[in-house]
Amino acid sequence: MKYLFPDISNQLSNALGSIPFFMPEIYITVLFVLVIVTDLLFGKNSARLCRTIACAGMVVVIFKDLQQFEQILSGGHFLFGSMLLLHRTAIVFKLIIDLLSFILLLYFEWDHRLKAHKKGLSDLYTIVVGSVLGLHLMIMAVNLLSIYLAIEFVSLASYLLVAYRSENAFSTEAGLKYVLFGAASSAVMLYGISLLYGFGGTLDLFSGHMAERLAQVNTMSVSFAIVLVLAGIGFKLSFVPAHFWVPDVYEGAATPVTAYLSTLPKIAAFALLVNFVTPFVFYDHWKGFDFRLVLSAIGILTMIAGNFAAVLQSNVKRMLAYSGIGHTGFALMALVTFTPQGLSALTYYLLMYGLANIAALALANYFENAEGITDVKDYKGLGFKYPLASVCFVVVLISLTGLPVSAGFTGKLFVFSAVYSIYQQNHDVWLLALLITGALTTVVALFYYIKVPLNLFLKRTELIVSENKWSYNLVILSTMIAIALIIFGIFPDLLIKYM
Amino acid sequence: MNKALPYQDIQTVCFAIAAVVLPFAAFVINFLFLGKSKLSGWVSTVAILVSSILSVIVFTRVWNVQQIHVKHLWFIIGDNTLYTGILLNNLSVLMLGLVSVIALPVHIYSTAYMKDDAGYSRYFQYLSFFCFSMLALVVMDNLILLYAFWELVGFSSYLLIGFWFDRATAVQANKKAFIINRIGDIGLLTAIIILFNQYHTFDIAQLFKDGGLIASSTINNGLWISGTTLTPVVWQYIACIGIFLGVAAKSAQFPLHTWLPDAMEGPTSVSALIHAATMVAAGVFLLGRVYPLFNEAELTTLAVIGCFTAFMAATIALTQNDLKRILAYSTISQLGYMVMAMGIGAYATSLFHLVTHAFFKCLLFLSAGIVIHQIKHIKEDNHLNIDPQDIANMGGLRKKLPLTFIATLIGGLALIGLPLTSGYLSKEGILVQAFEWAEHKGSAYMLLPVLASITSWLTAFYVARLILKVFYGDMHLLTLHPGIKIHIGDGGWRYKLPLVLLSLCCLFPLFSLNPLSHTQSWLLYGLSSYKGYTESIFEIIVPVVVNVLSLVVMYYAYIIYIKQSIWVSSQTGLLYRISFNEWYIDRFYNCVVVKFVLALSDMTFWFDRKVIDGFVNLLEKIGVFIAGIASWCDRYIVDGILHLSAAIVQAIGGFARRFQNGKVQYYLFSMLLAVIVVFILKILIWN
Amino acid sequence: MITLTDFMIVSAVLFCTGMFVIISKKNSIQILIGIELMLNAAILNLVAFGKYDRINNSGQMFALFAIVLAAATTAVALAIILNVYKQYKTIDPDKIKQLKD
Amino acid sequence: MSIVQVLFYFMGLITLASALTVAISKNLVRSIFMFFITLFALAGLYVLALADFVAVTQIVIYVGGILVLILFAFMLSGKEALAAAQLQSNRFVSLSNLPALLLALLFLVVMINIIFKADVSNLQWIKEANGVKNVIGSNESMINNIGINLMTRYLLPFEAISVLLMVALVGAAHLSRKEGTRV
Amino acid sequence: MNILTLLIFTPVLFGLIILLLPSSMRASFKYITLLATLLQLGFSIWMYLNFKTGASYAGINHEEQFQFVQKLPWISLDLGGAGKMQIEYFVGIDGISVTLLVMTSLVLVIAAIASWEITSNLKGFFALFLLLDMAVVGVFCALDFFLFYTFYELMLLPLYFLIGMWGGARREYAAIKFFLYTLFGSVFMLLVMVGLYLSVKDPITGNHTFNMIQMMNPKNYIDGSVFSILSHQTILGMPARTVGFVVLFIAFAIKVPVVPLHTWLPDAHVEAPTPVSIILAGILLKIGGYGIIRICTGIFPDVAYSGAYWLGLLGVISILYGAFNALAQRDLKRMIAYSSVSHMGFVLLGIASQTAEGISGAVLQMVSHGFLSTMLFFLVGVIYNRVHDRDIYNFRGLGTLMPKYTVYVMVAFFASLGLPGFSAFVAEAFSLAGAFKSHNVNGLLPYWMAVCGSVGILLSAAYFLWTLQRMFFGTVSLKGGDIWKIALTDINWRETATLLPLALIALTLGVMPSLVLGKINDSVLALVQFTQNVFHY
Repeated sequence: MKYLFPDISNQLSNALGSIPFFMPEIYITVLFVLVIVTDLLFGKNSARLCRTIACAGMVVVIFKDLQQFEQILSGGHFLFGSMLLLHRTAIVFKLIIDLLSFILLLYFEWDHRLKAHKKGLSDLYTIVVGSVLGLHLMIMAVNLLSIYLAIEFVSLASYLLVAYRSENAFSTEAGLKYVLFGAASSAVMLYGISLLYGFGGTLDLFSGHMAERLAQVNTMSVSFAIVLVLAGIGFKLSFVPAHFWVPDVYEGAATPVTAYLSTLPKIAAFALLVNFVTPFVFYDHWKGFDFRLVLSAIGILTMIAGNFAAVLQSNVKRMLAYSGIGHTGFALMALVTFTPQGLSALTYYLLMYGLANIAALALANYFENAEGITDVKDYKGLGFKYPLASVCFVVVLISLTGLPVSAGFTGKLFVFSAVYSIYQQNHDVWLLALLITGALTTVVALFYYIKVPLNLFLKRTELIVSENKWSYNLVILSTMIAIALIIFGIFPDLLIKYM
Repeated sequence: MNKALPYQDIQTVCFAIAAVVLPFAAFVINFLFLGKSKLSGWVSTVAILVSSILSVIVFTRVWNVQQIHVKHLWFIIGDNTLYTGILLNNLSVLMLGLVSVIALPVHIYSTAYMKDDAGYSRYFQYLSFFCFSMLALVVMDNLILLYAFWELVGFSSYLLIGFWFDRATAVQANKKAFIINRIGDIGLLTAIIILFNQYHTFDIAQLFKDGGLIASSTINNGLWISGTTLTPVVWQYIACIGIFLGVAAKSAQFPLHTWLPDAMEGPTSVSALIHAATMVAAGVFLLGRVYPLFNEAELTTLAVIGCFTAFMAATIALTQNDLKRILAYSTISQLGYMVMAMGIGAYATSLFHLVTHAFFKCLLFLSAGIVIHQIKHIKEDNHLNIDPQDIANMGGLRKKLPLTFIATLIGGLALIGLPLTSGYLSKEGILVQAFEWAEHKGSAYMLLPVLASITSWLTAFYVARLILKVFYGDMHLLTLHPGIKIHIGDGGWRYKLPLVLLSLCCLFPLFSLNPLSHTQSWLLYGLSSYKGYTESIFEIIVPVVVNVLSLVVMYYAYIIYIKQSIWVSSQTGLLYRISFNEWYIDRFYNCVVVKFVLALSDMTFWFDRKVIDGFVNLLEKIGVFIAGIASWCDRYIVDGILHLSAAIVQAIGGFARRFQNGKVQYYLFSMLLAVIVVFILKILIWN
Repeated sequence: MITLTDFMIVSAVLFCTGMFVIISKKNSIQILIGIELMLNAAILNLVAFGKYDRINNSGQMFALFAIVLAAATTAVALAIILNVYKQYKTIDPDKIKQLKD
Repeated sequence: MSIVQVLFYFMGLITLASALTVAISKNLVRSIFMFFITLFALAGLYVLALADFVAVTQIVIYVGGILVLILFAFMLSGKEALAAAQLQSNRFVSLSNLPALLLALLFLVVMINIIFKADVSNLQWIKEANGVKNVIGSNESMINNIGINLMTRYLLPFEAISVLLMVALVGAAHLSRKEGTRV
Repeated sequence: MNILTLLIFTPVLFGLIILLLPSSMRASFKYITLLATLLQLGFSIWMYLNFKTGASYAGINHEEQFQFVQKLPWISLDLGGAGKMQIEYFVGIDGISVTLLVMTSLVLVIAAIASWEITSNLKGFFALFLLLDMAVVGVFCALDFFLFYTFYELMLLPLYFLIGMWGGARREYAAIKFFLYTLFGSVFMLLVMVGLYLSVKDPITGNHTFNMIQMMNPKNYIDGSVFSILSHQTILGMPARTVGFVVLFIAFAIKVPVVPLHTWLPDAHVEAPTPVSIILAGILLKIGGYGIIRICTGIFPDVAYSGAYWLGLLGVISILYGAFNALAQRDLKRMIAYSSVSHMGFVLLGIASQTAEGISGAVLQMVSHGFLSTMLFFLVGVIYNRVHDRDIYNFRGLGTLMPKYTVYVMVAFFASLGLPGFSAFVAEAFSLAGAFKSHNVNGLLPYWMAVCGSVGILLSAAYFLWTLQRMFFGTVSLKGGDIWKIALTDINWRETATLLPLALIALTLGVMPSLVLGKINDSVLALVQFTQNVFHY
């Protein structure tokens, strides 16, 4: 007991010293408290107020994020006794997360079905704001404990969001599947973590001991542990083979929730994966578990499984779910370069994917609101009835496919060039396979993305005059995103120079 | 490139250009301004009149005087500069004159012949366009332009054959003509490309002049060498074959001759000009242009093919009943003569025959045109359902159409080659030289002149048959349809004048003062080095034998067709005097020769119809068949692969989707199984 | 002396048992129990190794956090299961499969 | 074989046996009860691993919290769930369980294999820990230590988890409450 | 303002105007479009007239020899260790592009006139049309690979919608097929483009660059990079440069289209509305040929050299296969579509020969085919608009009903089948001459290829004449009877105004090929020189 006393002051000053670097998260916590208090005080009718507070708060958080750039000019910072690592990429990721969650916070209410939820939306905002804290932690976590905690945090919030519409059978079913799958995955991951801890004797990934000690243990054992951990991360990233839950859950959840699930946790999980692999990949004597090989193989399989399975879908949300899986695979491609260039390509790609995917789901939501349709076959001829929304849909899908001139294309280009430049150095055949698969699946992606414009514009049908429950907000949101996608497509250096 | 030419020459060149361009101007005027007007005929006629006058002037200035070659930059491609220019030498001015002079009467004739046709103006547009192309063809100085006009001539022929485009047969015929001509064109084009590849120029003067590029190239060790270019010698043969294909298609040589008889679907005046006198002679002209290219063996092949064509066509002509078809086959036959003459080295004589043939064949066609026209009148007046071209319907027209009869007679005699006609001069020239050539080459080659002579007799026979059936005897129509009204005559001056003009041109004075000796024709001295072989006995024997036998054959024909009986004929002299043998010869004639010839004729005709045409049809069938296969491949294999890949995508997608059965435990199981199996596999592979 | 290997074997068997339960049982609550078994297997590992980490106490701390997180997850999961029961009148995951391809 | 070892094997045996019973039991109530035993036995194992505080937490949270929660849920889901639970196959090895069994065995084989391969007792860091006496003694209480660590080194997770629990609370309450009413 | 930039972006400007105008003014859209295209034509003619020729303006691999150049930094990113990414807005033209540009502008005017037939959803149609316009013009001007690719891909989408929304019965299938086919090619092109970009360094700035001209200079390649000539890298066991070439070639071959990558073409053509067919055949196919010349042979001259045999073979196969397929068609438009395959085969054959004659012939053939196929498709459109049928067997004797129309058909047909006097003749003759000559000059193509190619000319006569005979000649007999007879009126002034210039241009080019050859000759010679010299580095 005595041996810890001398350390206490050090530890405390460390914790206190970390707080200035932790301002955005503290603000989020405060925001969380504010929202929850509002929720409790004003009851279920407080949704609008909660939303306002949450959105305003997110803006502040974004400002706080921006301020952090100045703090890390001299390099990365370990916070709270190496629980977290704050560095440039993390801030960029946080900005992306905050920006997207800001959009999502705006968006939740515009879904007619979610809005009609009898129990009100104020709890939803509470959960979302809370989850943003989890996401921030996830991005910065470099300790096995903080990693696990952050993942659980986000998962828990996600379970709640998916099952949020408790009166809806689909939503609940999706929630059940999600929670069972998620909890099992996290159990598997925890077991992997426990093994890593056992073999390495520390939870701190960046302490320098971890990789060094693990390198001395039997590679098979270590590999097993890492595989189990990856399975857990894979659940969040939804890569093969941990992707099975994705379509069902995406379909079952309310559309804005799907938009949440398909972007935020995934993007944060990429940051987490980067943090997780970095100590191993950059440890010179690391042997045994070849991250590049495994992640490449997973990337290829994910691209194939996601894109090919999407071809057969006709439910728009399900289709976008599968395509999201495909995009994960593609982003993995950027990750396996393990270079700064690859990382910036990754962040750019993820941001563009996030924006486009939210817009796509928002538009799907729009049609769902307006016509009550979820199946792409029912989109027949609607392009003439809702021209702006349809054109936006096309633009967004172009970006998702990765055709010029859209931000999706430049993202793809950056990823390709990042991978290529590594390939040029080491001629790793896996990288080549990734490139080819990436190109090939782009064509396949067109197969299914094109169904939307095909039905919107090409198929003709007598227009059934129905009552239009127009949601202008959704159209405005997606139009803005679409315009942004095109502008970033033409002038990507507006953005990527910060990444 | 234009060196300072003397004023005189510049003028000559201008005349030549004007002669070529005038018909084109007429074409343009007719096309743009005289859509339906009857004036168009006269515009064309005047154009060709001026053109022919200018041509004659040019002819007199150039013939045996000089060679004029002017050229102007056309375009540059890569390192090659292409010029467009005209080359006026004896050959080209001869053709220039010939074409325009022949075209003139045909134009005049046409103004009358076509006057009731709805497409009158269109007809003259085409005709002028043809004249332009043909005239340009003969004066062009480079192969690529020669080829260009060569095709344009074919094109205008296509237009004219299909002039009555609402007739299915006409359209069929013009398509056939064009496609067969295209085969020849492709050959010619290939040849031109080969020559270009070999000599890097298209210039005819440079290529074919004495000591020109062709002359200075050699064939050595299987290589064709000229300058720095080495090509396997086979390409020299292919070039020759290509040119021959071009010649054969245009000049209707075996085996590409079948389009010509069908081409008679066009107006008769067109047949006269294009398919008898000018265009079909373009092949022979081309041979004349590129003559130095051919070597001994190739020439011999040419001779054999020409001879065979001549013989074959003549036998076919024996039994035809369609007036124009007989003439068409005779044209083929005569063209065969010319080609053969080229083959045996009788370059000049061949061209000589070309000229004479142009006149008399044109004359024959125009006469036939009148006959057909008149019969058509009868048909229309009496509402008969007959073929106006069938000679079986005719007969005894000599009194009704006296001028036509005389013209036909002159033309026919010239075709047979009887003395005093121009045909005699050129044809005997060919035969004599053929014999001399054969003697020179060896006895096996004797077959060629003999066959040619037989052809000559056959010619005599069918010409006699034609004239006798059409103009002698009784009108068969009257016997078939008694009581029909017949009001026919030679027609106005626009019919008569051309006939008279052409008839005059078919007689000997135009070509030689000595009606019996072909060697004295001025034409021959203007054309290349007529070397001739040693003065031989053939000079005398051949004309005599050939002509006498021709007369016999004609008489025989007379017996057959007018007296209707060979038995009768045997009583009237010649054969009767040698009684016993006479019988034998008669029988021989009857049983062997006539039957044989008839059978042969039937056979060759059958061969022509079934085998050669059949071959062409077969080619078409094969083409269509291949097209079918290609189309099938396209639909099922190439597209099939596309669909297959779509199916594969679906299959993989279906596989990936199979796991999505909605059971969360199954998902978990799949995931965990995948994790562990992959891990185990990896371990196994590691160790 | 209890070796670490002994602990790990117990935990491994426990883990596999939990895995068997989550895949084979036809009742969501039992599946949840299976998941808890797996978690406990991991916690056992952490605790066992935590013995050699006296200063940082990482193992034991992690175990504590894991237990708390497990509790939270279970609570949420049970809430969802109850909702499912309300909607479907069953908690057999095999029967709840409206969402599928 | 010391008493500690005997205790360990005993506890281990109980843990595994009860866990297996959970796995094969067709009766939901019985399996929940067996799970209860498992948790207790595990707590005993934790004690043997010198983690007394963890053991206590285990009992308090798991046995007191989770289990009760599960039982409540079980009760709330009513008779039908009970009946449905009874229906499932009783046999340990049945066709429908076979894949699960095989998978579990596969995992077990692999895990046993890697445990032995890893040779955990001779790990570098454990040797070092032994060397610097960074090992928890059998008579040491870790409670103080844990308390200090929780407030210093593990301050962040400690605070974060409070937010997490809040989220879970709000969410779970939202899900469970009746429509239109407040908790 | 740079004239090329003006040329490229004028249509977008007008497109925006159309988008902003209210739908009530839809009648004016076609005039706005026509105005835009006319303006473009004016610009391109001005450029043509002011285009300087001479060896010092040859272009190809010398940046300073291009004309009307505009070069602006566009995307410039610091990539840390990997240097800077240098993407420029870099446009300029040399002899090869200028003729194609004029051709393109003219075809676009025709297409705009042909758009009169569109009646539904005009705003969308003309906006997409003008977007497409920008993209195709941009492709011919771009000298930065990234820019090129951007324009290249940008064509896809408008075309997809133009075919898919205003097309015929099977338009969806055709549109998707077209889209997937071309995307398939271009996605892999993207990979090669990235590879090239990473292999090349701008010698002045030291950055990686997308500049095509610099990609042509072997000295700019980094040692050991994938596409470096010297380092002989391999991809999957194959020489990297070969792989790069093949991938790019496939991308362009799909556009050309080369057998067996052609099956999108008949479907797309048949289903597309007339203006789109015109653009497809008139311009899109040329982009393939242009790409092969500028990019495939420009950047990979060594592979183009060693692989010329296969290129030539594909060319010959296309010529014959396309012709045979044309012979088997019943649908007039389909037949013409296949004839395009056949005619574009000459382009490939000419390029493969790598002789001045061959390449000049190929470029001339592209220009010529641009006009002729436009004319052919317009002609089909005329008849289709009147009776909504295109089956060759359903018509007979149209010559009597529509004499003027028949004249134009004959002009178009005979010009297409290579009748001297029209542009196709010189083009095909010199493509073949080049192909034949190549054996003696550089030994690339065997003689027989040229000979086989010439058979294609024969076949083209067969199918065109057959169609003429079947549809236009003979006695009138229509499937639709008297209703058709009334509907089938002869061409009106607007159609005449479209067809006459085309016919005249085809004729003018045939008589004066120097209009094209004079402009391209220096570039072609430079290109030939360049490909020959590639081994001297």
